[in-house]
Amino acid sequence: MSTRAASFRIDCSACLDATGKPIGKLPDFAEDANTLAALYGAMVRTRAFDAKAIALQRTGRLGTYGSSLGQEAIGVGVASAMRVEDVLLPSFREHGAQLWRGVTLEELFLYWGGDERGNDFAGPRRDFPVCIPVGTQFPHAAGVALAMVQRKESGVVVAMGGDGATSKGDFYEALNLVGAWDLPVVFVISNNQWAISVRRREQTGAQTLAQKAIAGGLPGAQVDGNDVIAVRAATERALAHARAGEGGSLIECLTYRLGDHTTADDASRYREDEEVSAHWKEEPLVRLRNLLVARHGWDKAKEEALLREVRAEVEAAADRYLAIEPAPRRAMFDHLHATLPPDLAALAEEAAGDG
Amino acid sequence: MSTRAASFRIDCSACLDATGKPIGKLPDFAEDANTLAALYGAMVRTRAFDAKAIALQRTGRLGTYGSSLGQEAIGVGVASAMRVEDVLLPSFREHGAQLWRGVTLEELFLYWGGDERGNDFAGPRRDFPVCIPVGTQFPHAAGVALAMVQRKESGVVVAMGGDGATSKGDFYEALNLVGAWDLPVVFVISNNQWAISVRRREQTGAQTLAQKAIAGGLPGAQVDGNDVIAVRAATERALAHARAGEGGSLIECLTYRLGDHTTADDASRYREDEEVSAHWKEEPLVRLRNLLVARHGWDKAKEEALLREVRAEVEAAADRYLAIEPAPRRAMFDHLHATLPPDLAALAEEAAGDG
Amino acid sequence: MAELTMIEAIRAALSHALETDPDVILFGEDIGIDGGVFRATDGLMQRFGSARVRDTPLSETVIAGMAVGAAAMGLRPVAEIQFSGFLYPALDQLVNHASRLRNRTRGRLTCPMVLRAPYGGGIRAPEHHSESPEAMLAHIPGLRVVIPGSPARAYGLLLAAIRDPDPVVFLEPKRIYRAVSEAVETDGAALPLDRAFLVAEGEDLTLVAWGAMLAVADEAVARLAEEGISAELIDLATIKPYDRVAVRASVAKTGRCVIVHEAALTTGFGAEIAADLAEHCLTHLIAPIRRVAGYDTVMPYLRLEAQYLPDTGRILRAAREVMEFT
Amino acid sequence: MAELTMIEAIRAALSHALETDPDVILFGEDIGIDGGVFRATDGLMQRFGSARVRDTPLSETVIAGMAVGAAAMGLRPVAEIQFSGFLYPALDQLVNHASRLRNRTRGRLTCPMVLRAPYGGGIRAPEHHSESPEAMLAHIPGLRVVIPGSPARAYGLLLAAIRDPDPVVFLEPKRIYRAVSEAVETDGAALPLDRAFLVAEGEDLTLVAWGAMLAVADEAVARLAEEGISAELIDLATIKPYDRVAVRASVAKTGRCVIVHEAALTTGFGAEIAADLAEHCLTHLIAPIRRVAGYDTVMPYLRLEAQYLPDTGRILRAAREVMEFT
Ligand SMILES: Cc1ncc(C[n+]2csc(CCOP(=O)(O)OP(=O)(O)O)c2C)c(N)n1
Ligand SMILES: Cc1ncc(C[n+]2csc(CCOP(=O)(O)OP(=O)(O)O)c2C)c(N)n1
Ligand SMILES: [Mg+2]
Ligand SMILES: [Mg+2]
Repeated sequence: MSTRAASFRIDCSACLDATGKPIGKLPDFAEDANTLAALYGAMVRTRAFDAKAIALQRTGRLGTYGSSLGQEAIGVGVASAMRVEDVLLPSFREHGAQLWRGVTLEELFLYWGGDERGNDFAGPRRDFPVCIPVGTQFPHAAGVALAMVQRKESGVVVAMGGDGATSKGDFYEALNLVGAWDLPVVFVISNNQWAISVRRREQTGAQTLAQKAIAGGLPGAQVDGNDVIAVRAATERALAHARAGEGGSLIECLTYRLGDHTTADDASRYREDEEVSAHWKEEPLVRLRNLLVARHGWDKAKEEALLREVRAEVEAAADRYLAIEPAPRRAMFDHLHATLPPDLAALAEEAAGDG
Repeated sequence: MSTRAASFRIDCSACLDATGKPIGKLPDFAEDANTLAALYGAMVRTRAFDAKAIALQRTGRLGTYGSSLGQEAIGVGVASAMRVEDVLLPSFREHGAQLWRGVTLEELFLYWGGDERGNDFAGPRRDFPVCIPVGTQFPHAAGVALAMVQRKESGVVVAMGGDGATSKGDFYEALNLVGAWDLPVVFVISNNQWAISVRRREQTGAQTLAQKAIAGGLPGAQVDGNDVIAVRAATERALAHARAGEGGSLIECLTYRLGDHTTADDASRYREDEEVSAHWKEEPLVRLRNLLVARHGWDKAKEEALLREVRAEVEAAADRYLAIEPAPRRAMFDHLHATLPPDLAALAEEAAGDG
Repeated sequence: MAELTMIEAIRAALSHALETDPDVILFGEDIGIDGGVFRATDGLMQRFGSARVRDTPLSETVIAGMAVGAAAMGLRPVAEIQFSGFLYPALDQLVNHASRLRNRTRGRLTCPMVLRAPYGGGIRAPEHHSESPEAMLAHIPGLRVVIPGSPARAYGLLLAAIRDPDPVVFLEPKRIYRAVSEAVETDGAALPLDRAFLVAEGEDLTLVAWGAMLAVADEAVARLAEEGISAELIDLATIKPYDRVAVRASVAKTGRCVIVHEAALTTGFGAEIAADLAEHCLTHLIAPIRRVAGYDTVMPYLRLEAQYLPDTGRILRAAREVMEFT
Repeated sequence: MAELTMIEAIRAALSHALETDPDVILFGEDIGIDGGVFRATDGLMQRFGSARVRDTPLSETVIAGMAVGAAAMGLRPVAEIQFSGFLYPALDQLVNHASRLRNRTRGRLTCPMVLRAPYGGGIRAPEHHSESPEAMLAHIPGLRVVIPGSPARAYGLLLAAIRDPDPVVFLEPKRIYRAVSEAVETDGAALPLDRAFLVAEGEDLTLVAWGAMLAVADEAVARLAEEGISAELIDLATIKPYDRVAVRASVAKTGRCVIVHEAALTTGFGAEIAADLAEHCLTHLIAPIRRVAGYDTVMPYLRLEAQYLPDTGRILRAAREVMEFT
C-alpha cells in the first residue's frame, strides 16, 4: 500500500515574449519609463564592457575573460531588485550585477587584468569578489546570511552561479543548510545551457534546475532569463520572501551563452553556429528596446546617444586601467596576514632582493 | 505570466502495520513461509550479533561499535532483494545487509575489533567494506556501476547511508551523476531520525529525504523501514528498474535508532526515554513474528530454537575472533602498494627493528 | 587557579570567548545539546543559546565555507570538524578562500575564523579517526596552524586564535584531552601565536615536538637525563608560521636535533624543520637530523596503532644514535 | 620517431592506452567533444567513443570517487581534473579511499586509477589556476605522485602510471605543454616510476627540480658552466615515493644541493629532500642546502606571477652562495 508523502511543482514565469510584447500584465515597476530605460542602459553598458574586455584580451592587455553576452538581463535584473545593504556573491560571469551594484568599470578591468586591487572596490564593500572555483560561493552565502541574522540586519544574500555549478556538492550542501536554518539566501542560477562544452542535459538528469531546490526543502522557480522584467520581478519576490523571515529560495534563469566560454575557449569545436544564431533571436537587449520603442518613445537618437555615452565611459575606464602600474613584488606579502609574522617578514626582505 | 514546468510526487509504501497485520495484499514472496522465516531469522541473527558486539566492546575486546538495533529490517530487506553479483556499498550500520550477503560474523567482529583483515571477507568479494567517512561511498557506487555498464554486466549497485549522509555534497554529486548517466545505482537511505545528536528535522528542511532524488532527476520513494516485506518489495522494484536499463533511484527507509549512536555515545544526553520507548512499539522483529504466528504456525518452540541456534553461532564466531592474534607491525607495509617501493622497503626494515 | 584537563581548558576558552565577544559563534556537528563528541562544548549551548552554539547538518564543506562567509562579515566563527579525518572536504575552502580572502581583496574582506578539530591517534578510535594532517595545512600560505601541547597552552592559544584577525586551524591532540590536568589561569589571557615554548632546557640535543608527542618526548628527556644526556625539548605550538628563530637557536646551541611527529614521515612537518636547519644551521650540526615519525604507511586500525605511533623507545634510539654519531 | 610537444605526448600515451587496454576509460570535465581545455584528449572521444572518453558533470568529488569505484572493479580509469586548483574537493577521496583501499581490504579491492591535472604557473591564467599542490599529495601514504619533465618522460611515465596497479596522481606542468618538442618513441614503452632522471651530469653542485622548473634549472646549469661551475641536474619525476638513492648519491658526490620548486616554501616537497639529506648525507655536505621556491605567499594574480615563480636568476644566486660558502 502506498500513500502520498509530498508533492511539488516548479513554475516558469515570463513578462515579455522574444519580440518584447508583454505577456499579460507587467509588474508595476515596468510601467515606469525611467526604470525601464535604466535597466536597458545597464544592459547596454554591460555589453559594451564585455566587448572592450574581449578586445583588450585579444591584444594581450587583459587576462582570460568570460563575457556575459546574451545574459545581461540576469545580472541587471537581479541586482536591480536588491538593496544596497544586501550582499552579492557573484560567479565570474555576472559583470552586469557587479556594475549595477556600483563596482566600477575600471575595477573590473583591473581584476580581469590580473591585479588583486580590482577586488578592493570602493563600491559595495561587503559584496564578494568574483568566485572562480565553481560553486564555492554558495557556502559563503550561508555564512554571510548567518551573520546578518545574528546581527538582526534585514539584508538578504544573493549568490549566483551557472548551470554547471548546480552539480557541485558545495551548492547542495549550502542549499540544504539554508533550508534547514531558514537563512535569507537567494540562489540564482544562470542556466546558459552550457558549462564550457558540456550541455545542460549532460550536466544533470533533472528536468529543471529549479527543482534542485526541493532537495533542500526550498521553493524553486524558473524564469525567462532573457526577460529583464521577469528576472527582476522574480528576484523581488524571492527577496521579499527572505526579508519576511520565510527563508531562502532558488531562481533558475533560462538564458543562452552567445559567446565562447571565455577568451581561452573556441565554442565552434563543440556547438553548431545554427544553434547560436537561433538563440540570438531571443537575446535580452532587443526585446526590451522593442518595448521601450513601442511604449515609451525610445528612438534612434536616444539609442545612439546611449551607445556613445556608454562607449566613451568604457574607453575612459579602460585607459585609466591601462595606466595603472603593476604592484611591486612586495605586494604579495602585504595582505597575506594582518601583520606579517617575523618568519615571513624575513622572506619578504629576501624576496625584495630577488628583484 | 507563469506556467507549470514540472511536478513531482513522493509516495510512501508499507505492507504490514506495527502489529504485523497486512495492509492490503502482500507481495508474492511474502506468501511463502520459508522466505518469511529466512527474513525473520536474519533479523534475529543481526540483533544477536549487535548484542554480542556491544558486550565485547564494553569489556574492551572490540573497538567503538554502532549497533543496528531497531533497523534490522532495512539491511535484511535490501540485501534479500539483491543478487549475488550485485554490489553492496554499506555504511557502518548495515550489519544485517552484510551478513545476509555472506560476510561472516567472525569477519565483522574482526573489522570492528580494529583489524583490517576483517575487510578481506571471503563472501561477496566485490562488496565494499564499511564506509566510515559519511557519504563517501556514494561516488564509489557510481564508479562501480560505470564499470558494470562498461562490461555489460547486468548487476545493480546498492549504496546505503543514513539520514545524516544526505547532507553531504558527495551524496548529491553522486545522485546527479547517476541521474545524468542513467547508471544502475539504488541509493538506500536509512532514516533513523538521528545523526548522532542531530534530529532529522535539524538535518534538512526537506519534508522527506526521498525528495532529494528529484535534484538528480531520479525517482524517490519512502518506505516503512521497519517493515521488512515493504523494504524488500521497494528494493526489488528499484533493482528491476535499474536492471531494465531505466537508471537509478532512491529509497528512504523510515526507521528509528533504538540504541546509542555507538558505544562511544550516550543518547540520554540529547533525547528522552519516552521517545525511544514509543518507537519500541514499531520495531521490526515483533511485527514479522506476529505475521509468522498468525499465518505460518510460528510458535514458542520455533522461536526458542532459533534464538539458541543464533546465539551459539554468534558465540562461536566471537570465540574464533578472540583467538586471532594481532598482525605483526610489518603488516602495515604489506598492502600499501602492490609491491613495496625501495624507499618504503628500507623503512619497513627499520620499522621491524623498532619492535 | 583551576586544575584543568585540556578538554576543560578548551571549553573554558570557548566559554570566555562567548562571554566577552558577542561576535563569537560556534557551530559544528553535535556541538549543541550533546556538547561535542569529546565534550569540548559541553553546556555551552545551554548557557549561550542555540543561536550562538549551533548544530549543523552533516556537511563539512558548508561548515568551512559558512565560516568564511560569516568571518568576512566580521563575526568570529569557531567551527568544529568532528575529527580531523573529516576535514578534507573543508580543505578546498581553506586553500581557495579562507587563507586568501584578505590577500585577494587587498584587506577589504578578511577571515577571522577558527576551525577546530581533534586529531591524532592513541585512543583506539575507528579507521579515519586518528590521522595527523598538520603538514598539509601548514603548506597553505595565509593560514595559521596551531596545536596546543598542554591544558594551559590550549586555553591561551585558543583564545589567541579566536582573537587573531586571520584564519587559524586549531588541531587538538585528542589523546591528551584528558591525560593530565594542570593549573590554568582562566582569566582570558591569550598566549602568543607563532612562538615556540621551551618545555625543558638542555645542552646536548634538541627535541622538537608538538601535540600528544610532547608527553612521549618528555619521557624521553627524563630517560636521557638518567643516561647523562641533557636534552632540550621545544613545543612548536604554532606549526605555521613556526618559530624558526627558537629552533635554530636551540640547535645552534646543542648541535643535534631529533624531531618527533605522529604524521607519516614523507613531507611531514618535521621535513620543514630539518630543511630549515640544513640551510640555516648547517655549521652547527654535529650529527644528522633525525625524524621520529609515523611510518610512511596508512595509519593502521586500532590493533596496530600503538605499533605505528612514535614511542619513547624510538625517540631514545634516535637520540642515542645522534649522540653517538661521529 | 615523431617530434612531439608534451601535450601531444600525453595524448599519444592516452591514445595508446585506450587502444591496447579495453579497461582504460577516460572521464572528466570537457574532455570529450572539446578534447580538454588544453587538448590533452583532442580527438579521443571521436575515435574511441563517448563510452570510453566521457564528459562528466562539474563535480570533482564524484570524478575522484567514481574513479575509485571503477578501479575497484578492475577498470583503469584515467580521470582529469581540469586544473589542479580544483583538485581539493577530490582530496578526501584520495586520502580516505584511493590511497588506502588496497591496504584496508588487505589487497582484496585495489585502486589502479590515475588522476591527471595540469598544474603550476606561467601561462597568465586566472586566479586559482596556477598553484602547485604536489607536496600535499606526497604526504598521503599509499599514493604515487608523478610529474613529467619532458615530452618523452610524459609519454613513458603516463603509460607507467596507467599500468600501475595502484593510484597515481599525474600532475602536468602546463607551462611546458607546448614549450618544446622532442623525438618521442610512441611504441607503448613505459618509463620506470619511482626513479629520478639525470638531466645533466656535474661535479660541484646538485640541482633537484621537476616539472616546469627543469627548464629554468637547465638554463642555470648552462650559465653556471660558463662560470666554471659544474652542476648536476636531477629530474625527480616521481615525487612520491622519490628516488632517495639517486639524490643522496649525487649529493654525496657534489657536496652541495639546491632544490627548485614553484610551490610555496614551507612544507613544499623541497623540505622532504633537504630533510632526507640532512639525515643521510650530512657528512658529505659542504654547504647549506638551499631551496629556491615560491615565496610563502598566495600565488599572485597574473600581473605578478613572473615575480613569484623561481627564475634562473634566483637559482644562480643560490648556487653561487652555495659555491662560495666556507
Ligand atoms: C570547481 C571548478 N571546477 C572546474 C572549473 C573550470 N571551469 C570554469 S567555468 C566552468 C564551467 C562553468 O559552467 P557554468 O556553471 O554553467 O557557468 P558558465 O561558465 O556557463 O557561466 C568550468 C568547468 C572551475 N572554475 N571550478
Ligand atoms: C564526513 C564525516 N563527518 C562526520 C563523521 C562522524 N560521524 C560518524 S556517524 C555520524 C552521524 C551519521 O548519521 P547518519 O548518516 O544519520 O547515520 P546513522 O549514524 O544514524 O546510522 C557522524 C557525524 C563521519 N564519520 N564522517
Ligand atoms: Mg553555464
Ligand atoms: Mg541517522
